[in-house]
Amino acid sequence: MNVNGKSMTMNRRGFLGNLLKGAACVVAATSLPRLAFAAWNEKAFKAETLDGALNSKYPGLEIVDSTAVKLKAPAIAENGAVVPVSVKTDLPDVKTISLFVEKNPSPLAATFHLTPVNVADVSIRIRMGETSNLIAVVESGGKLHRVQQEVKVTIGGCGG
Amino acid sequence: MKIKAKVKKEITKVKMLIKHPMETGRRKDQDGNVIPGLYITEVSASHNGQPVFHAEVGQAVSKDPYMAFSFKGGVAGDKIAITWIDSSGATETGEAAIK
Amino acid sequence: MARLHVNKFSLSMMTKMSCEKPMNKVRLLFFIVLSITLFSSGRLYAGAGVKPILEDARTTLDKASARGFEWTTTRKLITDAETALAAGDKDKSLKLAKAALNEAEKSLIQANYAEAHWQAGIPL
Amino acid sequence: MGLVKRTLKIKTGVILAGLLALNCMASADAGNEPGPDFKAMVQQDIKTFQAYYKMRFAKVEFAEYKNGVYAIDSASREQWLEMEDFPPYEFAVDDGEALFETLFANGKSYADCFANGGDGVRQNYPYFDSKKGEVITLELAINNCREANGEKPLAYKKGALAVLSAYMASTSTGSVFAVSVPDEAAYQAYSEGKEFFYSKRGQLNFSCADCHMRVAGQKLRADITSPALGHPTGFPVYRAKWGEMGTLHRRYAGCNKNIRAKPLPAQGRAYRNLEYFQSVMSQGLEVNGPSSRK
Repeated sequence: MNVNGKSMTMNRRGFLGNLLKGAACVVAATSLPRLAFAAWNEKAFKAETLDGALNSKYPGLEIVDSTAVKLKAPAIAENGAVVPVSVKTDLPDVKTISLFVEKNPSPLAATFHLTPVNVADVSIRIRMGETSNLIAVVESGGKLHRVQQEVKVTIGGCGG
Repeated sequence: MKIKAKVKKEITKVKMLIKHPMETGRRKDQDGNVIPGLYITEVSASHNGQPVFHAEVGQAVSKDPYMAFSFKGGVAGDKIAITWIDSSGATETGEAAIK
Repeated sequence: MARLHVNKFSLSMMTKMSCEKPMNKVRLLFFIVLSITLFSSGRLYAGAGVKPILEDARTTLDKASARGFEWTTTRKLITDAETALAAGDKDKSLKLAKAALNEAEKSLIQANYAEAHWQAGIPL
Repeated sequence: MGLVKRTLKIKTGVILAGLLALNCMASADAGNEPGPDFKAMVQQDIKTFQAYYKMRFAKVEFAEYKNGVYAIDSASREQWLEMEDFPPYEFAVDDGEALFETLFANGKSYADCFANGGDGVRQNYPYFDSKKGEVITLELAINNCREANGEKPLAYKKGALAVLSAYMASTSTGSVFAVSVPDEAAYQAYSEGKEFFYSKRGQLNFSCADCHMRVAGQKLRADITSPALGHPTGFPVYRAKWGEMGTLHRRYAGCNKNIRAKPLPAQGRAYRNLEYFQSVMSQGLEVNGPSSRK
């Protein structure tokens, strides 16, 4: 336990250093290309429960469990800091795909808005604070098609 | 930012890797002070100037975010442009040609 | 958990000592010298003040450290003992100082043991 | 007690004298006959070391050991492959290249310090420098180069040095490690590394071999431990845990902390000799750095 506590402090320090480095490399573009940034759904991203996030993101939409949505994520995450996740579906007219981590402080991780030219196949690397259900919902035909999987996050290994 | 775009059987797969700390605003430094949140909120992509992808993301995205998406209609040599904006309003745009 | 490991450690050394009947002379000597050192230091400090124990802990630890065998936990025990002493908590500081000396001695034993027996650690 | 001690002293004296005599006889012999065949001894070590893993993991191809724990842990391998598909260290390689090509204040560059301009040389490190009488790792060579050109040395565990090392490793991908033990002094350094590897240390009383040979592939707390065979091949690495690049010696330090042993200095003699031993044991494997780890 001791060991783990120590390495976590080290990690924080590392992250702080990176924060500074990261901030330095961000280029403030003066002339933005014409790529519209739709309003970021702050309410949904700041919701602290899965239901709260779902309701803020998709108010009034019916949720059905679906086998047509393929969620690919590890059963045991190597490191909760980087969990590779992919969502794929053959459902028609997909409007959005959202990913939720039930036990994260803010469950909504990402929403992908698709256009008619997109193929519904997205990947992202996310953080998971602890073992939790990972939920993917696909918005198609006025419904939310849901699939979920548990991802185990182990803490306290030998990764010094 | 790094972008890899490849077309195969009429489907173009675009992968991106963005250099960003993705600070959640929940962590503390060694002195116990909260490190202020700084994370990407949105990422948009265009193909020859036409929007092909838009993502809203939160603090749960890993440091140095990776994302990938696919679309139809791209051919080798076409231009892919990707722009992100973070919670401080900073943005970056990267470009790559489809291979 | 830490305790458990340390106990296993001393246990394994004891079994080593008792099981290997034709113990070679050098090895025997090595353990006799060691046990005398340990025994005597234990005797010396029974009922004595904290400072000499701390002093001994520090010297012993420095010896282990010079050979690359310092444990991450020992210096903290010494510092904590000093803090407790400064705060006037004699019982606590004595307990911590003894723990520090114990660890320092074990790390030195470990260094000696490694030097003499590291080859026994090669599997096959 | 005093009596016991005195008797002991006498005993010690006798034994020491005996040992000394033996030693003298041995060195006298060495004068006439050819010394021990260090190269053959090292080759024998390599053979037994690699055979151990063959015995433990019969189904794992030898070449796979360049992939660290992912050679033997299929569950985490899949996630690792996802990472390697677009690995975060690609930034480090670019940054390292830019640094590598930046001239020193005196107008010279890193390329001037290395064979072949530093392109594709990772597999030759570490090597034993017979003139200096010490092991030279790639990271040490980079700093030696800086100092020879009037620049300040870089910190050894992360940052600029790690990205420079990452870039240089990337130019050697696929090259087979060519680390040898040329002479007696080198054998001495190799032996020190070997002794470190097999010595138990720390409050938990573990040796490198305990975790990375005997229980390699098994769960130690929450993690599956990696095989020691191939340990140096993938470094430097981008670790998810660190969120950045780190060198092999940074990992050594972390490993030592885990067993509650106070880490030794990065690029100090002990860790360099350990790297030397580990690299010799990994003979025949390809350079696979930089790479990503959990």
